[in-house]
Amino acid sequence: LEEKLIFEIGTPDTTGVDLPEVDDSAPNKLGGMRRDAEIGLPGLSEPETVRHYTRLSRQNYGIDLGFFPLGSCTMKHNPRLNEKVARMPGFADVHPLQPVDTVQGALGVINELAHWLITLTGMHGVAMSPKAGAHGELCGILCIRAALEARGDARKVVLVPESAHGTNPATAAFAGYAVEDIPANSDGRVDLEALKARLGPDVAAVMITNPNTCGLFEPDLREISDAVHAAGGFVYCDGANFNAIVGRVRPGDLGVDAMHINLHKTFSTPHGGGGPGSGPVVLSEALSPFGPLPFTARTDDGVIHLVEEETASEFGHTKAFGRMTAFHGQMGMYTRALTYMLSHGADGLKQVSEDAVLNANYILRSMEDVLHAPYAHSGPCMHEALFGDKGFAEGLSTIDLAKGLIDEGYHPMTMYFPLVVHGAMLVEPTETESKATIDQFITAFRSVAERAKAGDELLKTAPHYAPRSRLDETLAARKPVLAYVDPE
Amino acid sequence: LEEKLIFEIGTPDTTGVDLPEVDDSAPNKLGGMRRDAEIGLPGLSEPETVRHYTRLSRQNYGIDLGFFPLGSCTMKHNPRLNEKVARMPGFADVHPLQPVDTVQGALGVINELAHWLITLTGMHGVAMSPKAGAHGELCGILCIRAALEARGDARKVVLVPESAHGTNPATAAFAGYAVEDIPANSDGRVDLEALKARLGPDVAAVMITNPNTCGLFEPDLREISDAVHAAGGFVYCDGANFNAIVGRVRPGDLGVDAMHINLHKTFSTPHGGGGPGSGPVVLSEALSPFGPLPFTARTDDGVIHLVEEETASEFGHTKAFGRMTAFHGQMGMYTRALTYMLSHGADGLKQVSEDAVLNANYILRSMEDVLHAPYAHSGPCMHEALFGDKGFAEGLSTIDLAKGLIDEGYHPMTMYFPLVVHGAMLVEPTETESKATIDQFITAFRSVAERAKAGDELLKTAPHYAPRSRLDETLAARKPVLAYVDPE
Amino acid sequence: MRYLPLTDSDRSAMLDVIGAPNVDALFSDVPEIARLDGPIRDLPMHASEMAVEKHMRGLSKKNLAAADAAFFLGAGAYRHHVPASVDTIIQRGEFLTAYTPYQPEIAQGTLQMLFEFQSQVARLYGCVVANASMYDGSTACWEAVAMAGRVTKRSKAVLSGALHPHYTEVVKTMAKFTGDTIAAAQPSIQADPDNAGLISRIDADTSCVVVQYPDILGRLPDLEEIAAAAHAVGALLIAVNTEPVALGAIKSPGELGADIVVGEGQALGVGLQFGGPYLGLFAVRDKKHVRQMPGRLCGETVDADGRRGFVLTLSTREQHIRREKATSNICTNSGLCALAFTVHMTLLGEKGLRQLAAENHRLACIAAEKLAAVPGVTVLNHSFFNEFTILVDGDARQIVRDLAEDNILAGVSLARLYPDVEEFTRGLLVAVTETTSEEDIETLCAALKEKLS
Amino acid sequence: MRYLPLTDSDRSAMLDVIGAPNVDALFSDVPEIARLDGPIRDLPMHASEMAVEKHMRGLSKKNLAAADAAFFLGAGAYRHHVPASVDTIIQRGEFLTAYTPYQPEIAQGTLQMLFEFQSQVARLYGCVVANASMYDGSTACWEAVAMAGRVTKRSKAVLSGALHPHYTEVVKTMAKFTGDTIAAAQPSIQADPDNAGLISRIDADTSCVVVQYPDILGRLPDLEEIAAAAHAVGALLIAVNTEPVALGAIKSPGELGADIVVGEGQALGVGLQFGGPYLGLFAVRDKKHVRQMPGRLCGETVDADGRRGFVLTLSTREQHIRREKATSNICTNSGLCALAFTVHMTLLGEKGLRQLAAENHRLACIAAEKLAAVPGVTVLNHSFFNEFTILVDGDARQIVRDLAEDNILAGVSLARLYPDVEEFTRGLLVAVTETTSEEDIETLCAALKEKLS
Repeated sequence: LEEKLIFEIGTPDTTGVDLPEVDDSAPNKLGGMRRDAEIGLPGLSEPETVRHYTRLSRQNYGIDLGFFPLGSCTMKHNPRLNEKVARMPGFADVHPLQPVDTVQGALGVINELAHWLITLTGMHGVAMSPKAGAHGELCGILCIRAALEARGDARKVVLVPESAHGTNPATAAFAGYAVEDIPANSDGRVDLEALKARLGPDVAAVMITNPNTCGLFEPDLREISDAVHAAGGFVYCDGANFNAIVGRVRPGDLGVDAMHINLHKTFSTPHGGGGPGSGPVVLSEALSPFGPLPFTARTDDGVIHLVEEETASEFGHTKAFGRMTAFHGQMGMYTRALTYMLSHGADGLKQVSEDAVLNANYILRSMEDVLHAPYAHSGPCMHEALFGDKGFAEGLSTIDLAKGLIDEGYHPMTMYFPLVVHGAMLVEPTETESKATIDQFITAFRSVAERAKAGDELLKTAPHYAPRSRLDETLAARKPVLAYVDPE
Repeated sequence: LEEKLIFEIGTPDTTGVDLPEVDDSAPNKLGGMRRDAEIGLPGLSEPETVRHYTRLSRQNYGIDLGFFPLGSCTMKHNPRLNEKVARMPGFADVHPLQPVDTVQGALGVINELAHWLITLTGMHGVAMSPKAGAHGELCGILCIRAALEARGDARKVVLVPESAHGTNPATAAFAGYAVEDIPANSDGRVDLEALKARLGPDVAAVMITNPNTCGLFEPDLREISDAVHAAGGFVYCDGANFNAIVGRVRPGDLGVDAMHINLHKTFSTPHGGGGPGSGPVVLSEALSPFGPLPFTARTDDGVIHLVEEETASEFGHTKAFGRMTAFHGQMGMYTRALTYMLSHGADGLKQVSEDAVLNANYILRSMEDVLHAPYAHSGPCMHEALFGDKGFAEGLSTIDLAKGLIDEGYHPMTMYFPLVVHGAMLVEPTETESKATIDQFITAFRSVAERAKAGDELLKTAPHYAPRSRLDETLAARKPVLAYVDPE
Repeated sequence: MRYLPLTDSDRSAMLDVIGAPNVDALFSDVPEIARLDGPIRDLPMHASEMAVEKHMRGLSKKNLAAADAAFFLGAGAYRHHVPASVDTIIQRGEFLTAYTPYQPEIAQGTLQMLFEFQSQVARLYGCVVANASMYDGSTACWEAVAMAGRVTKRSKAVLSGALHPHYTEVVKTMAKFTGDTIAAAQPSIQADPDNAGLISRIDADTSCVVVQYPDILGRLPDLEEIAAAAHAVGALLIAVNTEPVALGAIKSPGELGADIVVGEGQALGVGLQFGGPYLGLFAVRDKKHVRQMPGRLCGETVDADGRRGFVLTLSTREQHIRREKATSNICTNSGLCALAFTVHMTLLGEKGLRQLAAENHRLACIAAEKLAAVPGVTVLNHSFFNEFTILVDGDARQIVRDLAEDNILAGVSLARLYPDVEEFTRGLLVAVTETTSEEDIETLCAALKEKLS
Repeated sequence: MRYLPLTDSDRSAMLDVIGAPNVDALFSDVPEIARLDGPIRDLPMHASEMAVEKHMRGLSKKNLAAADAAFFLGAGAYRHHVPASVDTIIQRGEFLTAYTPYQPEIAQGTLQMLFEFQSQVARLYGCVVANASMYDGSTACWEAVAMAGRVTKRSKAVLSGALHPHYTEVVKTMAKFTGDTIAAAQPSIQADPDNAGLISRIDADTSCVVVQYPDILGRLPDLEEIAAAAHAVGALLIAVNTEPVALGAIKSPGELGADIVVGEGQALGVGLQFGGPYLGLFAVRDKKHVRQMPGRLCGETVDADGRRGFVLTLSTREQHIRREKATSNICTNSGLCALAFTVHMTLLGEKGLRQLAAENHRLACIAAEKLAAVPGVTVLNHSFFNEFTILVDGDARQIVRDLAEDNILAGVSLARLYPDVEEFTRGLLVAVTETTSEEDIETLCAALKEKLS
């Protein structure tokens, strides 16, 4: 199962393409910058290339291979129709700066997707261009800052629940804010009274996740929003968990001012081993004027328009806080997400959240007698079930259970997140898993949990049946080897 | 690694498509044949389907995963450009009976491919429609029979070398001929004198493979052809081994009258786990008039035409022996093969056969000190190297070595074929393997061969690292279970 | 050369090991007369992927793709929507680039898939055993006739006049060489299949009766009646089906008494592809006939550790073991097409197949009704599934050609199938599937109306 | 619903286990005000794959695909031929449907690929370490500016006037919020880059100088001179490259003294895609800067059995560990695009990349020469790789629109990029790659000739 590196099997003289030989004597217009030195890039013939990467792929786990119960990550089935559509020449083979008359269909996709996003969330506008969820968070916070600055209000603090995703405080800090924690109550939800007590003229925004990272709906969000608005601040909602409520609950109805939507979580664009993502941000009426270009907004006649630099004044979108990226954003993800939305429709998306929540509660109730479920008493969970490592034998922790699950043929759940639960295990089944799959997973999960409680030492060295045993992450960080170095 | 059957995980009520519900009360025109009984076909949702077949695929070995040294099968790299081209709408989404004005490009592909086949083989015409190599053999033999019948000649015997592929005698028998063996000489080639002695007025044809199944070129083929022709018979050449000589030797120059060409061997269309194949048959001037419809032939102006039933008389192709299949043959394979030919060109195809032969000789000479190589003394081999099991320890045979290779990560070579060598092992590396791959294979092959000679008992139960251990083929044949039966 | 990994230095090093001065020396067995001194003339030199793709795209664009037309062709090849996931799966290298599963330990993917395929086909056909596929429907039909000869030891096959003419032609061609007698006929242009005429041709020498269902004109013959007549004289009934989707709406041939059921599986998963590669289906109703079947069979067994597994089995019927005594010379199946069929069928399931069939029939009924209302058009059929015959006041063949210029592919004219039969000039086969929109139907009707007025 | 495996009976059984009467009960925490009584209005209901595909195909056909035009657009996004095998590999489910490799034991495929990617990018850029990719070139550019601030503890960035205006805009936007000072300028329309003017803006407060290479007008600035000036005051040189193919023909930024090299990797493997997803490349020349880098890094290590393996490492820089003290809030890379880049680069190898670059330059030289001969056209550049600026006698923007009607996509007008700058009206960026045929060049010249006469 060890596959060499391309640097070990390829040579700079080998190539898997057929191009004309270089004529070094040809005149050039390179202005004296012509490269002489070797670059050191190995090449492989096409058969070698295909085999190398095919073999490498087989050391990966993916949704296509099995259940992927990663909490907060919504690893659902990626329909292949989406891939087919994204490759249609009219989407894949068009340049972002073609004359707009030649890309009406592409702009139509953006507008149609914007319509879906705005309608599903009950919001007013949407900034389409953010490249990923964290980029969207930044966009949302910058909208808030721009709105505050526009009214001459220099608030300095953003409140973030302690269970928030790491991107939330990082984003707020990046945007120049001081970050303060909001505690959770014993139910695993935001402590409403503590929050209200902290509100004041220095608080620019509250960043909240709903459903929250404990997998629970925040029933007080409307009341929180009202309080934040009354105190002159804005409410940012982390949309990572939108899959739990899509089609059933509109965040706009809860007073949210800005929310990013991970198209790769809720709307089935593939994770691709870590990206690309796409994080459009829906905005309330108060924030919409500040959204960056390009921006999509509904005009009074109900039509949705894409606004770029040159048309900003035409559409009255003159307060845009700037531009977050070159070009129009993640077109390839838009086509996939829109394809998915059209496939499901409003009725299907409602079924999506219902089945996702049903699957999660089924796991919660099937596991709570063997694993500590800290908020099981708080009522139904949403789309993910949270467990802790209380009761494990001495010396065994969540990571050992996780690696044990690998040996059972599963990708582990999310580990040690959220931070508010000791040895947290966050399990999100999504709606695209069958009952049979979940039943098998529960059997395996229970078995490994029992072993963790019984102190099975074999777990400490798991996985035993994976392409690699546990990797030395400390060594990797202590003596970083980040690029291939030719042997002497 | 055990994956259940769809019958065990699906139900007739589940479906992975979205279609309107059936309205049983709607009027129908089914004339009383409407189905009432359940069919018993299980369905799966799309995520389950993709996962099921993805998991199943991982229990397969393919060229994309590793070296596939199957003698006589030419398992070479399958370029993905071929796949892309075959899926172009103008090829994939056209009906065989569309008006010919609407399929000029598709007919163009057939004519262009026919031109390549005729030119590469130095022949006169080509019957494109045979669906696979064996179908092509049949086509060739039927051409011969038709030509003989046309001159009122009722010859009854076809001569076949004892080393021939099993399809050769089966084909001749199917076409109504008595089959007689021709012996091989000690060099592994056809015994020219024995052959000449057997020729006579009852011999319709000689079926010969060149390079032959021992991997050797038949240097006397021209002399054989002349003798057969002089005796009033025809020469059929099995084209399975054309990869050894493509671009370097034209069978037409050796007096061949008919030869099928396995597009999936020489011209890189994928084997697909056992098909589809494609076996066009090139024909000499003497046989061309008898080729089945549709037929492709060169007219005096050098242009190549597709001749169908309705245009047969226009082109003077009135002696066609009939039709071997519906429609025009394996279009999807034609596009792939033509794409491959255009990629390589005349120069590249010459390099193909040279590298294929070079690789095979390299293996032959790297192995002959450990494995019995019965014809190593006969000079260079062509594209495949032949070994026998002489010298193996008692109780170990070729199959044990083969299964041992599986544990080393390789698909085994061809076993027990040709029949003329005891415990034959036929190794065909093809031109698409790198020296590094072949060197690694030689190391593994030598090691397993040494173990077979030393009597390593572990080989008898190999493979140990495959998805399954040895399967009980006797049980399968004695109590055949050929379809899933629902449990009581 | 992008597909050739050897470098010049590799080649020299390997020649050194071999002990040959150059590559030409390895071809020393080739006689002078056949040695070429360079690349073969009259053929182009190698080309980049980009250049080849461009050339092939140019050829592709010279065809009118069905998606760009109002499309009504059938006659043995049907256009259905194939889910995108089917193509994803068949393009997995482990399926695409695998060999015939002769080494079952590392070929369970292909083998289990074939077992599922055989089981699906057997159930769809109302049979007990299906093989792992044949080249296509027409060759499967001939193999069935040959098999009936082996089973009954008789050599006269009676073919329905309404059997696809290409299939008839293939059977007649092959029989010329085996010496079998083929009693074929032309289809009778009438609203119902001519069962009586067919039955009257069956006699004590008959090995089999071959009937297409639905037939070439789209009609649905009552197989039960024919089965009874065939069985009465000890002959087998061979049913031929070219549209498997139909079997989601109509009774299976096995239920109705067919002994061997063969057909074309292209409609599910495979696509039109200008006629190939397609997928021959072959099944028998009685287990006792299994050992006379042609082609590959996959069977269940266990491995040395007792785990379930699958292997190719009963290969003593086949050419690589039996050589000239084999049941057929067939050596290949249509493996990748079988995979596509099975994945598509699994996505459909019984529910989806029935829905698909119902939708096809619903649209075909609409088309028949609307066409019947066009002056100059008569709908022939009393019964049909998704294809039927119309008679037009004029030369159907010319009408088809004319309408094609307006991107209407109106159907298959009977004259295209039977070029020599004068009386078929007015006949046109019209097929309608779920890919046909009601708008397409309107377009066809309007064009015919104009053409025939 | 084809993507939802639960059946109604599954749902009931599961509710029983949960002890809930119905699904609504699971949503009991949702306040009354936010409960919807049915599917959201104003949106369509679910649709079949066929229907959705048809709808999307309709939208796709409303665009003029580059393959159907004579195509000359660049300005930060380049059209190259991507070998078919690239797409085959990125569609493997194991790559496509994998998550971020946080569980390295079952993610070595992604991790080793990222290690290869990082190594390729580092070499291409003449650097020692590259990260596992960013969103795109423009955001990578901002991240580099922010990093230079962390390294130098200064907050003034000097941007070349010839930096892509979208990149400039992104940097200025982000800096508004962090309080950094951005000294930007407009490009000077002249044959050579204005190095002197740029150097004159560098001072002791400068954290970094940002220079594009080749620049937005296609010119090739001498980075060595700028590097010397930056280093003299303790500032970093950030080089920005938007066309990696160029680096097969010209010296790498690292060789020339750039401290941070960032760029857009879309040209290899990824395709145009109307602007995204693209691939941000980010590398540093000095290992000591590694811990200030943003984004994911993959590093080599060993497993418990001593086998080589790869992991994400140095994550103490990242948001999920450091939260508000992270080097960036970035949480994603552009993994699948990085895979496409790496596969394409592996197919090319050094030899192929140099050939590709040479072919691009050859065709661009032809285009420049032929365009220069068109009356009313002046070629601005003294130096260029595969893109250059021409000045036309007229409004370039209108000319671009007019030519598009004849399927000629003539280039990117400077007015599209700088809508407010009157003097750029005549400017047109023309990019030429290996996908441009000499016939396309003739077509463009002929059309311009006619338009300008």
